[in-house]
Amino acid sequence: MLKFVRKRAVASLISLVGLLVMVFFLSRLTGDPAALFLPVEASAEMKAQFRELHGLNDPMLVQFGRYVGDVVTGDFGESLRKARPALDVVLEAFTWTLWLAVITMTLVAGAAIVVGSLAAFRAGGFFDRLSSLISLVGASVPDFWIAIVAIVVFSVNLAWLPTSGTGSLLHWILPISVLFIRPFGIIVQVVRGSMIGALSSAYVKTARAKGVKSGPIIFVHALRNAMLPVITVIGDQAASLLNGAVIVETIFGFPGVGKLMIDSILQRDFNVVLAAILVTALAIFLMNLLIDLAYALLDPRIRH
Amino acid sequence: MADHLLEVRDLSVEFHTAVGVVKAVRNISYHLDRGETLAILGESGSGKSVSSSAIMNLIDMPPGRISSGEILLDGVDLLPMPAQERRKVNGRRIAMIFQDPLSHLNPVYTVGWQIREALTTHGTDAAKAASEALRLLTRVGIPDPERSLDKYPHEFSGGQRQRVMIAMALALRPDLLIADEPTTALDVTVQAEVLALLEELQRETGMAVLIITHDLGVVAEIADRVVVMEKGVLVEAGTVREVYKNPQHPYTKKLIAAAPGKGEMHVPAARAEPVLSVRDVRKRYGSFEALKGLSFDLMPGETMAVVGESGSGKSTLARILLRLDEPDSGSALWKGRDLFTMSPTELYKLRRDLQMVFQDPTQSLNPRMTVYQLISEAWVIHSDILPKAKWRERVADLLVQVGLGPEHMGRYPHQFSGGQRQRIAIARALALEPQLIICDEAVSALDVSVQAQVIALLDRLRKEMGIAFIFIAHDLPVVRDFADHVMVMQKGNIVELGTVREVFDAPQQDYTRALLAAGLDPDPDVQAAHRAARLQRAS
Amino acid sequence: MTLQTADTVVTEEPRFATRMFRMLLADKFALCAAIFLLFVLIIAIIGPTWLGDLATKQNLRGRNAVPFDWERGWVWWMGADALGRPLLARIIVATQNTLMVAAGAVALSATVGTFLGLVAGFSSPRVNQIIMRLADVIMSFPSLLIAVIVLYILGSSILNLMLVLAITRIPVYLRTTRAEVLEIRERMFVQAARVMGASSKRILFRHILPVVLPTLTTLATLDFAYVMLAESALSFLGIGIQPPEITWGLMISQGRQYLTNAWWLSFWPGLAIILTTMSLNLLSNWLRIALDPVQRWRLEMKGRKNG
Amino acid sequence: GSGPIKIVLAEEADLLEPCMATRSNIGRVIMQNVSETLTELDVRSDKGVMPRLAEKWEQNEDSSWRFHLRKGVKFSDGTTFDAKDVKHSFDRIMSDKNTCESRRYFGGITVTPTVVDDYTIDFKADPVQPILPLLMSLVTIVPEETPLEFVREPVGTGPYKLTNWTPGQQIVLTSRDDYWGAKPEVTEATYLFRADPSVRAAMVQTGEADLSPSISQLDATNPATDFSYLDSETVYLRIDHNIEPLNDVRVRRALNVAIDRQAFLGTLVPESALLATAIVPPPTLGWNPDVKVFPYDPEGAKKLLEEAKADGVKVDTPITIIARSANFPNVTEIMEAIQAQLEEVGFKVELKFVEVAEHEQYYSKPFKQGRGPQIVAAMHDNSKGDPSFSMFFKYATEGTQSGFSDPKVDDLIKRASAAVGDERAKLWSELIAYVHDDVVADVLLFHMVGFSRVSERLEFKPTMATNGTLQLSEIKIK
Ligand SMILES: Nc1ncnc2c1ncn2[C@@H]1O[C@H](COP(=O)(O)OP(=O)(O)OP(=O)(O)O)[C@@H](O)[C@H]1O
Ligand SMILES: Nc1ncnc2c1ncn2[C@@H]1O[C@H](COP(=O)(O)OP(=O)(O)OP(=O)(O)O)[C@@H](O)[C@H]1O
Ligand SMILES: [Mg+2]
Ligand SMILES: [Mg+2]
Repeated sequence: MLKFVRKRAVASLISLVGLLVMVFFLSRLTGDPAALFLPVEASAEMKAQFRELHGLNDPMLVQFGRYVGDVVTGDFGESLRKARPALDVVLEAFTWTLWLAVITMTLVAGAAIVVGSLAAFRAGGFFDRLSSLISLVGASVPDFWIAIVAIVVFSVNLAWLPTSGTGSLLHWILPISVLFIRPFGIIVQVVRGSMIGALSSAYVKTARAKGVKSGPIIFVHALRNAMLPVITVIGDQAASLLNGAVIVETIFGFPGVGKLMIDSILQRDFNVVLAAILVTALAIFLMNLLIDLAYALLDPRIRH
Repeated sequence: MADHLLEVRDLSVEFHTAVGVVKAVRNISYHLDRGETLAILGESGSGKSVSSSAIMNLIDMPPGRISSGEILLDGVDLLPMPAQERRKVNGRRIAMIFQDPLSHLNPVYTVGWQIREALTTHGTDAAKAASEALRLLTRVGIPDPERSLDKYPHEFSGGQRQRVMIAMALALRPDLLIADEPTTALDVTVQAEVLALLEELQRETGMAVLIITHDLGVVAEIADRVVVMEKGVLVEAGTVREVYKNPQHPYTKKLIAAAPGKGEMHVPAARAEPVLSVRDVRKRYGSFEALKGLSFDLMPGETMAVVGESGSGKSTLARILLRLDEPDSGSALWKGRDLFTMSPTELYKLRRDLQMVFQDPTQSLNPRMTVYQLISEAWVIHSDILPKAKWRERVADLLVQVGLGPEHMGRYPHQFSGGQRQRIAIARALALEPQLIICDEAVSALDVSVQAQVIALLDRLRKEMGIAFIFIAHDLPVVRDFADHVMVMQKGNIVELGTVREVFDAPQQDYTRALLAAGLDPDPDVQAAHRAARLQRAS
Repeated sequence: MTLQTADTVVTEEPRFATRMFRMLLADKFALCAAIFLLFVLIIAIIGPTWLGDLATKQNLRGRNAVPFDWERGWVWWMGADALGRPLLARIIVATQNTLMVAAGAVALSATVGTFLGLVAGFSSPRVNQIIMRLADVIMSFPSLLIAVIVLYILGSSILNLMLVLAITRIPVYLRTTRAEVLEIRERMFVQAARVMGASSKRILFRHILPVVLPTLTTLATLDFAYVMLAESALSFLGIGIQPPEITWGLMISQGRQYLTNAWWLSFWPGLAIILTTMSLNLLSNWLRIALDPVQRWRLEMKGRKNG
Repeated sequence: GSGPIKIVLAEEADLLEPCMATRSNIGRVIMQNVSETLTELDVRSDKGVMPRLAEKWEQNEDSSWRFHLRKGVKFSDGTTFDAKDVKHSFDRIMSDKNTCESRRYFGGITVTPTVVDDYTIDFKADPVQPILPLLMSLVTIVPEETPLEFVREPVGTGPYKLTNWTPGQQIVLTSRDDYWGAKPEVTEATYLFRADPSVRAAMVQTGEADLSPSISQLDATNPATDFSYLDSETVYLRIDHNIEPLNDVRVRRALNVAIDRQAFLGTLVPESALLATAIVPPPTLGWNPDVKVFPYDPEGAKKLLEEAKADGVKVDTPITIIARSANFPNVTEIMEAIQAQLEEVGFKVELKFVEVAEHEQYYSKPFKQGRGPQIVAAMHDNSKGDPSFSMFFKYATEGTQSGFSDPKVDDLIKRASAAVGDERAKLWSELIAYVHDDVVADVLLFHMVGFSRVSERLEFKPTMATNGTLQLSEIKIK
C-alpha cells in the first residue's frame, strides 16, 4: 500500500513536470502578452520594455531555465496583470473552487446514486422514466440557461436568494444548484446502467433468499458491485469542477479558479496559467489516487 | 392436508426465450413434513433448481412465469404473498443453499459479513451475530475460522465456499432448508461432517430438509423420501428404500443402474516417457502456503485423479499448471519443456494441448455468448483445426456427446441448469482436441446417468486419442471407475500417490483410509449399516 | 409420460437483424428515438443544400421574430434570430456541422480512450502506469487551454475543433474502461478464454469489451450533449466555430444574451441538443438490454405481448 | 443625503496602480476617487480642461508649462502634497522599472519636469506640447515615497481611500475626512464585479447594488433606472490599403456606400448610437459637422466596383473581415450583416472571428507578410476631448494601427498636434474631412452608446467619461 502510493507519487511527479513543461512551451507559442497588457496604442519601445522587464525577450530555453530555478525555490513568479505572486492569486481562487467542487460533488454523488439505483431497481417503471427524463435534460441543458433563469426566478421575482456574490451561506445555494444539474444527470445514468447489471446477479438472489429488504439489497449488495464505473465518472465530473466551473463563476461572480484560468489564458498571463494548472493538476492527481485506492477498497478482487 | 410443513401442488414454471417458451417444470406436486428429509433426484436440467427456487420466490419473473400451482407453507400459499411478508419467510423460515456458491456469494463483502447479515436481517443484534457467525464457520469445518471471517469469497476454495453457503443458510435455524447440491464440491470427509450437521440440526429443531442431489449415496445417507424428476415432470415418488430397491419408472431404473463405482478398476500401462512431469511446485497466498512442493508424473493417455480435502490445493494446482496463476517455484515439464518458463507465444501454441474444465461452470462461461459461440471459439482461436463450414455440425456433435441437444446451440449460459453448464464447459474443452484435460470437479454437478455417459465419453477419448486427464474429483466411485492413478492431497501436500488399485484396495495413509471410509454407498441398506457402525465407533 | 419428447417449444431462431428490429418495436421509446435520430441524420445530410440559402438570408426588419407565427412559411415557425433569419431553417442547416463535430469528437475520444483503457487494464504495470499518468495529465489540462493552444497554433476549423474536444474527453473513457477491465479480467470466463489460448487482443475485444461497452455507450451518449455545449462555450470565447459556419452550440451562444428577451433564440437549438441526447440515450439504454442475453427477455416478452 | 453605495462593474480591477489608472477597469475605481490629477477634463459641460490639484497654469516664455499647485492637500497616508510629489509621479510613469500605461500618451515627446518651488512646477516638452495641461489630466499623483515598482495599495489625494480589497470579490473605498475639497455624499463605495450583464442589471433591480455603469441594451427596459449615454467608443473597419483591391479608393468607397448603417440603429446597435464620420466622437475638439455619413447606395457601390474592375483592379479577390468575439455587443451579428451587405453589391467577403490576442496581431503593426486583403473590425475609445490621442495611431504613416500612408495626412497630424486654440480645431477638422472624403481611409460605423442602471435612490447621470472614470463625488443620494 505504502509502496503503491510512493510509486504513484513518483510517477505523478514525473507527469506533473511533463505537464508543466508542455504548458510552459505551448502557452508561449500563443502570442505576446505585451500586446495584451499594453493598450494597442503603446509604442514599440514600451512593448519591448515590457518584455524586457518580464524576461520575455530571452530565448525560450533561458526563460524556462529561469522558471525552473525559481520553481525549485518555491517561487512561481508574478502575475503579469496583477503584479503579485501567481501562486497566491491561484490559491485564493482555488480555495473557492475546491469548496464549490467538494460540496457539489458530495451532494451530486449522494443524490445521483440514490436516484440511479432506484431507477435501476424498477427499470422501465414510472420512476425510472421520470428520473431518466430529468437527468437527461439536466445533462444536456446549457448551464447558463439554468443559471440565468434561476436568477430571474429566485432572486428577481421571488427575492428569496441573492443574485450572485459570496457573502453568506445563501449565496452558495444557486451556484451549487446550477453546478449540481449536469453531473447529476450524467451520474444517474451511469449508476442506473451499472446497477441494472448488478441487480440481476446471483448474489442478489442469495440476499433475497436471506430475506434481506429491498433497501439493503440495492444499496448494500448491488451498489458496491456497481460502483467501479460510477466512481470513475464521479471523478471525471469532479475533475471538471476542479478545473473551474467557468459559467457559474462568471455568472454568479464566484472568484474561482475557472474564470481566473480563462482570463489568464486569454491575457497570456503565463505565470498564473502555470501555477493554476499546477494546483488543479495536483488536486486532480490526488483525487485520481484516491479513486484508485477506492477501487481496491470497493472490490477486493482488484487489490494486488 | 394443512399439517404438512410444505406442500407443492401442481407447480408449473416456464421461461420465455428468444426461441420460444421453455417449460422447465410441469405440474409437479410433493410435500414435506417437519423433521423430514426429502431428496429430489433427477436428470440434470430436469427442473430441480427451478422448482425449489420457486419456493423461495427467486425466479426472475419475467422471463420466468409460474403458470400454475400453489406452494403452501404451513397451509399458507406463498405465491400470492406480498413482498413484505415474503421477506420474513425467506431466510428465517426457509433457507436455501445454492448450487453455485461462487456466483451466489457477493464478491465484495467478506464471508463473515455475509453470514452476519443473514442474522441481523432478522433481528439478531450485531454482537450476537458476530459470535454466531464464528460458531457457524467452525461448525461447517472451515479451517482457521476466525481469520476466514475476514476473507472474501474469491479467497476460498470451491468446497470452502460451499460450506460458507451452508453456514449462511443454517444461521437462523430455518424450518425448511432447501439444499441445492450442497455437497458437490466437498470431499467425502467434509461431506460426511456436513450431512451430520444437517441431521443434528434436524434433530434439534425439527428442521425439514429438501435436498437436491444426484449423489445416490447422499440420498441413502440422509433422505427419508425421494421424488424423481425428469424433463420437468415428477416421475416417481416414494421412500428411499422403495425407490432404490424397486424403481418403477424407466428413468429411475436407468439412474440407479448408472450409479458409479461398480466397474472394473483400470490397470495403468507400464510407465514410459511422461508427457507431464511436475517437480516441487510451491505456491503461497500471502502467508498461507497453498502448495507445499508437489511432484508427480503423468503418462500420455493416462488419468491422474486428484482427490483430497477441500481446500487442499487441487484447484490451485490446476490453475498453476495452466499458468493462470504463477507458481512461486518448481517446474512442470510438458514433453520436456518447462511450462513455467514459457513465453506467451510459446504458451499460445501449447494452450491447444492443455485444456481445463473449471470447477465453477457458471462463471467460466461468458454470459454474452451463445453455446455455439462458446464452443466454436476454440476454432476461431486455433483456426487450423476445423474449417468454418463444419463448425455447426461439430458443435451439434459435441453437444450430443455430452448429453445436450443441437437445439441448445442458440441459448445463453444463464438459460441452463448447473449440470448443463458443466457439460457445455466439457464440450468446449473437447472442441480443441487437446492432449491433456484438467477436469476440476467436471462431473460433480451431473446426475449419475449423464455422469456415466460423460465418463464413458472421456474414457473413449482417452483410449482413442490418447488424451491424458488430471481429474480432480471428490466422488470416489467415479474416481474408482475412471482413474489410472490417484493422488491424494491434504493441506497442500501429496499424501499418497499410486494406482487406483493400490490406493483403493490398500491405502497407506490414515487420511486416505478416512477418505475411503467416509464414502457413501447408494444402497440405503448398505449405507444404513455403515451408519450404524459409525455411530457405534463414535460412542 | 407422453410429454417426454420435447421440453421446449422451439421456434427457429430469427436472424440477428430481424431480432433486433423486433426488439426495437417492443420498446416504444427506443423506437421513437431511433426514428428521430434517423430523421436528424437525413436532415444532416440534406440540410445545407436544401435550406442553405434560406438560413443565411438576413432581414433586419424581421429580427427576433416570435415563434408560432403560423401565417408565415413553416421555416418561420420557430421564429427568427437577431438578423431575422428563420431559426428552424438554421437549425436544420446547422445539423450537419453539429453532428460532425459531436459525433466525430465522441467517436474519436471513445475509441482512443477505450483502447488505451483496455491496454492499460490488461498489460504490464509499467505500461499501465504510463497510460494512466498520461490520462491524469490530460485530465488536469483545462480543456479551454488545450482549445486556445490548438486552435491558436493550428487555426480554427471544424476538424481541429473536433480534435480538441476529443482530446479532452479521452480520460473518462480510459479510466472507466480500465477500472472495469481490472475487475472483469479476474472473472473466470476470461481465464477460460486464456486457457483456450485466446490472444490478449481477443480476450480484450471479444470477452472484456462487450461487458464494458454498455457503460461506455451511456457515457458516450451523454458526452454528445457535453461536446455540443462545450463547443458553444468555445464559440462564445471566440475560439470555437465562428459564423458564418453554424452549429447548434453556436446558435445557443449567440442567443445567450437574448435569453430574457427573446428566449427562442437559444431555446430551439438547446431543445435540439436535448432531444438528440435523449434519443441517443434511450437508444443506448435499449441497446444495453438488447445486447445482454440475461436482460433481453424484457424486450422479447414485450414484443410478444404487444404482438 | 449621504451614505454608502454599491457599484457593480463588469470587470475586476486586477491592479489598483495609480499610474495604470488610464486603463478603464482600474481608472473607474481609483481615478479622481483615490488618485487625483493636476487637471481634469470637463465632460459634463463644455468647459474644457479644469483645475484639480493644480489651481492654475500658464505657458512660459520658452513654451514650457508652469503649474501652480493647490496648497493644503494631504495624501491619504498623511503626507503633504507638493511639487516634489508631482515630479516623482511623472518620473515614475516614465521609469523603466515598470510599465505604466499612462506613458503611452507621451510617446515621441520628451518632457522634463522642474520643481520651481514647493507649489510650482514646470514641464518642458520637446516637441512643444500645446495640450500639455490636457495630458496632465492623465497623470495621477502619488506621494514622493512611492516605489517605482507597481504598488497594490494606492495612496492618493482623492476624496476616498482604499479600505478593503478582497481580490475577486470586492473593493471598498471610504471617504476621507481630511480631503481638501468638498465632502462627497457617498461615504463608502463597494465595488462588486460581475461579468454577466443581465446579472448586473438584476443586482440593481434587487437592490444588491445601486449602480451598474454598463448593462446590456436588452436589459435596459426600465426608464426610471436605465439610461443610455454616448460612451466614446467608435466602431470602425480598419482597411489595409497596402493590398489589392483595397488599395483602390473606389473599392474603399464602394465598401462605404454598400453598408446600410441606418438599418443597424435600433436593431443590432442601440437606437441612440450615432453614425460615425470620424474616429472620435462629437464633443472632441475639431469634430467636423460638415463631413457627411456615406449614403447607403448599393447601386453606386456596384458601379464603383465595375469601374475599378474595368481598370484591372482585382475586385473579386476575397476580402477577410477580422473581428474579435465579444468585442462589443452583437459583434457577430453586425459583422454577419455587414458581410451580407457587402456581398450584395458584389464583394467576396470572408468573416473571421478571433480571440483578443489574435485580433491584436491583425490590428497592430507589424502586419503579417503575404497576407491577403484584410479589414479589421475594431473599436476605438477616445474620451479625452482631443483627437491627437487617436489620429497619429490610426492614420499616420508611423501609426501602429494605420493601414495606409499619406503625406498630407502625416503633415496635418504634425501641424495639428503642435497647434493651439482654433487653429488646432481647424486643422483637426480638415484632417477628419480629408481622411473621410478623400483618402476614404476606413469604414467608420458607429459611435456607440452604453446603458447604465442607476438605483432610484441615487442621482447620477453617466457621461462619456464613465467608461474610464467614475467619480463618486458626482453621485448624489436622494
Ligand atoms: N432463464 C432460463 N431461461 C430458459 N430456460 C431456463 C432458464 N433457467 C432454467 N432453464 C431451463 O429450465 C430447465 C430446468 O433447470 P434447473 O436449473 O431446474 O435444472 P436442474 O434440475 O437443477 O439441473 P442440474 O442438476 O443440472 O442443476 C433446464 O432445462 C434449463 O435449461
Ligand atoms: N486468491 C486467494 N487468496 C488467498 N487464499 C486463496 C486464494 N485462492 C485459494 N486460496 C486458498 O488456497 C487453498 C487451496 O485452494 P484450492 O481452490 O486449490 O482448493 P481445492 O483443493 O480446489 O478445494 P475444493 O475441493 O474445495 O475446491 C484454500 O485454502 C484457499 O483458501
Ligand atoms: Mg440445478
Ligand atoms: Mg477446487
